[in-house]
Amino acid sequence: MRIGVVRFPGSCDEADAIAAASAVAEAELLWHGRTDLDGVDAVVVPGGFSYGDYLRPGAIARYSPVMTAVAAFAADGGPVLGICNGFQVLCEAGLLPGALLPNNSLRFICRQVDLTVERTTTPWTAACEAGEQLSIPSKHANGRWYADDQTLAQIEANGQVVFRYAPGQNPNGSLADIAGVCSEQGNVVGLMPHPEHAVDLLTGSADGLKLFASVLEEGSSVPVS
Amino acid sequence: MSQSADQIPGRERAIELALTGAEYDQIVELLGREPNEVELAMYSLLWSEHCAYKHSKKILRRLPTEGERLLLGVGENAGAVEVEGLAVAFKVESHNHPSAVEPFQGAATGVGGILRDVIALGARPVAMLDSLRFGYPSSERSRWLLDRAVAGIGHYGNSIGVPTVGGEIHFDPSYESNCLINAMCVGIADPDRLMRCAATGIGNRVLLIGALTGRDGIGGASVLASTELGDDDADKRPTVQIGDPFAEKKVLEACLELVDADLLVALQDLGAAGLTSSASEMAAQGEVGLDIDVARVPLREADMEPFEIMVSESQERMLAIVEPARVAAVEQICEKWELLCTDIGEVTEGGHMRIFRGEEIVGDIPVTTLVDDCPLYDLQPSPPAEGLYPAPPVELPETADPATTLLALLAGCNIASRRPVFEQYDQIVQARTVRRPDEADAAVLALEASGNRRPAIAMSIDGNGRRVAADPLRGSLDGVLECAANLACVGAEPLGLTNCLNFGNPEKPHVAWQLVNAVEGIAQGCEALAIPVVGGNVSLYNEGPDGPILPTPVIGMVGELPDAERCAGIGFAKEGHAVAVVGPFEPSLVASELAARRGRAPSGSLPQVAAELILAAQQAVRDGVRSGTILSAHDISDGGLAVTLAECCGASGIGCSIELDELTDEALFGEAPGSGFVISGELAAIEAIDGARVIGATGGSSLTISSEDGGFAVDVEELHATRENGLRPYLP
Amino acid sequence: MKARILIRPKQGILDPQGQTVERALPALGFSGISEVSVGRLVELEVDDPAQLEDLCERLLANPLIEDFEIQLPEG
Amino acid sequence: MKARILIRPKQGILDPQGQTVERALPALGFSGISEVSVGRLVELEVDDPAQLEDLCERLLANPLIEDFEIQLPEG
Ligand SMILES: Nc1ncnc2c1ncn2[C@@H]1O[C@H](COP(=O)(O)OP(=O)(O)O)[C@@H](O)[C@H]1O
Ligand SMILES: [Mg+2]
Repeated sequence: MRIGVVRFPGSCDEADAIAAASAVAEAELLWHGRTDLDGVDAVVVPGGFSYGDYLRPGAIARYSPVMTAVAAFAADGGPVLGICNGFQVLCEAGLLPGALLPNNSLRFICRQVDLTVERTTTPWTAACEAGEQLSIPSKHANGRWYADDQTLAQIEANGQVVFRYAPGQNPNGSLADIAGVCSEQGNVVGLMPHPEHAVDLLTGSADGLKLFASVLEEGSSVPVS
Repeated sequence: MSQSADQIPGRERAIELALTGAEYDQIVELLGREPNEVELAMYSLLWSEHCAYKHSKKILRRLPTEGERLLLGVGENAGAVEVEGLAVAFKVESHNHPSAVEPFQGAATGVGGILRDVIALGARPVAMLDSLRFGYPSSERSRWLLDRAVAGIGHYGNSIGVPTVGGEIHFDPSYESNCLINAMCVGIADPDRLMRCAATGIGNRVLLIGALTGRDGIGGASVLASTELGDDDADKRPTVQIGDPFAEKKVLEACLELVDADLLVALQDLGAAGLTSSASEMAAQGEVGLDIDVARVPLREADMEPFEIMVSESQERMLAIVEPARVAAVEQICEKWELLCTDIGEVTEGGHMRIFRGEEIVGDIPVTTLVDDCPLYDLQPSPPAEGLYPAPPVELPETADPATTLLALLAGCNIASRRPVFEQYDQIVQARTVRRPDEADAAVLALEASGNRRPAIAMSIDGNGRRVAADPLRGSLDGVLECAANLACVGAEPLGLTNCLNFGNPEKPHVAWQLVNAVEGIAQGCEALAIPVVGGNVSLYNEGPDGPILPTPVIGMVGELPDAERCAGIGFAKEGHAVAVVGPFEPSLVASELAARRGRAPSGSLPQVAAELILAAQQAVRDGVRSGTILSAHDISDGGLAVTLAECCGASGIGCSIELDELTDEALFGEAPGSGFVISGELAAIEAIDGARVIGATGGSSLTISSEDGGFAVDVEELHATRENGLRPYLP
Repeated sequence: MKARILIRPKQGILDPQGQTVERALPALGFSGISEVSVGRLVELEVDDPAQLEDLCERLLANPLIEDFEIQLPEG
Repeated sequence: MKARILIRPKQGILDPQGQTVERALPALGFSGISEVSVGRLVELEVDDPAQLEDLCERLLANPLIEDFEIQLPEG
């Protein structure tokens, strides 16, 4: 299994995503200018400040050549994980529902939060238990997930909510405490907190490893028909 | 020389540019003629306090700059020490005056500037720390400065992917009109690839990499950095520079790629005084000349004059010396990162800095006259006849009982948790952060991002202006020892320090006296610890209408520890552990936080404890932490023993019962930074530590402190909440 | 020609920036100000303004959360 | 009455947002667009528009680095 980690100008967490992915598989960087995915089996769109977050986070990066390839890969059922800025990019690209608005506090907030796993039938949560809590750091200024009422109802009904902030821990004002969602097919997952920063007890928690381990689980990378 | 004679600006213009008449005469003598506009602009900047260290260079010679582990020292863009076969580079720098004018951009570009100093070594920045000073937060202006400066630091550091892992903030009325914004950057490099700034190789090309050059900060270095801020601040405003962390991120990645590919001869950031200072420093270090063609510099505004191009302080630019055959390869990497890379000149023989506009020579200066010949001034130190600093307002009555006093201190702006600040910083990117803010006295970072994660570095930044005001020499010495104490608490051994000397107007005898003694104190601290000063920065003229700031030497220290899995935290590890004090701790209320709250000016004599005794205690703590016998360690600093114990309880949620000989103000709230620690662990192991005095045990849900005559208890949750919420109102 | 694009948060979406401004007003001595909303202003030189609609939809605004308005010089 | 305030980066001051957007355009297939600047748009209800100048200087804009323009409904 090879996991590709996209790198845009302004990406910051790509090296950490590579290190996290390397714990379970082979990992390589995918430069934003390339038009193919080098045959990888799964894609991580990492955190950071692609294009400085200028205009809107993810607004410019979503038009990188590599994102066309990521969209095609996603349409084929390939597993894609967007973390933080990567989540913003995937929402801007329309691969995930909703949008990410400035935190209610209008401040960047970096703190460890507990996430409840709401859905385990995705390639990135297959190794988790339903209802399990993961301790994972969250750090962003634009993480308030938003969708209109109808979309929200639909997403809840379809089981597209993958992670919620544990009660009382929503750091940004996201609707319904939503921390991460998936595509209708379930193969594209995005979340604001950073599982790649929770892969070693030495630095606080290893709970995030489960997301990367999930993609190895049998069947998880098989296209969902 | 083919320069238009009508451009001779003369002596008056020189004085407008903050040179003295005598300095102008000296320039004329050195050149053998009058300088033209371009040349005068260049002299005025390089001969400014900011660049030439006119008032501090002589005394800085007192600082020890040699050390066994030193790889790169004073004179380069940043210093570096060796750890486990890697180079750890670090430096602290101030951005005080720009931040007083526009705190968000001032602080942001301060971070950007110190990052570039570390990038210039070919090191990857792995951590930022910051040291901030403001007036009391009861002042609206101070709250605004705090809010915006913190946001600016976060904006830049977060966006560029460098964690901010530590720092400190103090509030004192003396900083009301002169806030201090000092930022420290730590980077890691391959020692064999460390870049120097010396331009060498006649015929090599000079490449300007990064952002377009605009009119940013023109005159900034001389106008902003070398004069006191007065009422006419508004006039200085157009010089505000905007930081673009996205551009710097690309500069960072491109430069590291260039260094990795071994394509560069030398590298240097553009900081204060822009191209002028970078180019002449590179030329001076390499003992060569440089030809620079300003017509080739890519501009943001079309109609810039040569002198403007030479002194522009546009951010996010680097200067590289490259062999002609490698220019194409350099250009290719810059293009990949969507960065401008422009060949603007070449390395020449003869030691002249020649500025061209196309074919026309618009300036020609012997490099040494720019860099080495600026007159250095002797200070006229003399102690002040009476206290320089007025008594602060009374906020806490002398009659308050100990529990009330303790809670008031914990809620106070100088002791309350900095969480509302550091939560605005990414503390964890790059996956090295083993100890985050508020978890331990020093930040701890794994040296390797992957692989063997045990070898680690620790870092801390510290300064205590009140104590330095009371006794510049001892206060500064204690400042160095306190920084080392922070490292000892996580089991780290100091390797080197960097410092930023933030003082008032050095031409005033009492400020000169503070400065000279502070440098002596730092030097003695270095000698005691046997570590060098690897670099630093000086920020003078921090004075407002009400007088100088507290003398504020800020110390940044880096140390090493063998095993990141054994670095104690502040919080008690377990119930039923013994709690002990280690060290020759002689608590005093002089210049303490309690004294300030009670409205006392910072004066009186500080305890003069022998440095050997302090170092022995630090060694005992370090050894105990490393061996795993000490499971929590916290140095006793602001607020004294009671506050330290409260923090140990709050960080863990575990209470403790303490028995002291007496419950005097000195015993509970007296300070002697660097010299005392609260530690905990198994009783037998703690008792075996040389010099440890067991004072109680952990357990329960309150902090109970008693003596024969009585005592008091406060609930741990209340202690914790009080400390956590102290700053919140100011950063909602 | 010079074009101006006004981008505003969609009705009904919480606008903490606008709220923060509103909350700060009384302390600064302002009264009688309400319904503050904060959006983005993009100005540019464009040869062919027919492209702008597309530019706004694809890049400058996010239709899920923002409305836009294109202003061209009169005449 | 409804008022609109346009806040833009001052002439000569670096506008990293505008620069970055401008550089991204060719890749999206847009051409003939230049001098992109990104600023802020504030809209509000105000009883007494005479206050607005002061409001902009003190709160809405940062006069060191931004210019502002107040637009009121005609008539
Ligand atoms: N307080 C100090 N202690 C030791 N070295 C210092 C101090 N202040 C400045 N220096 C050294 O003087 C040199 C010039 O400093 P500076 O002008 O700040 O460098 P740069 O232009 O690279 O930022 C540097 O090598 C710096 O480390
Ligand atoms: Mg430098």
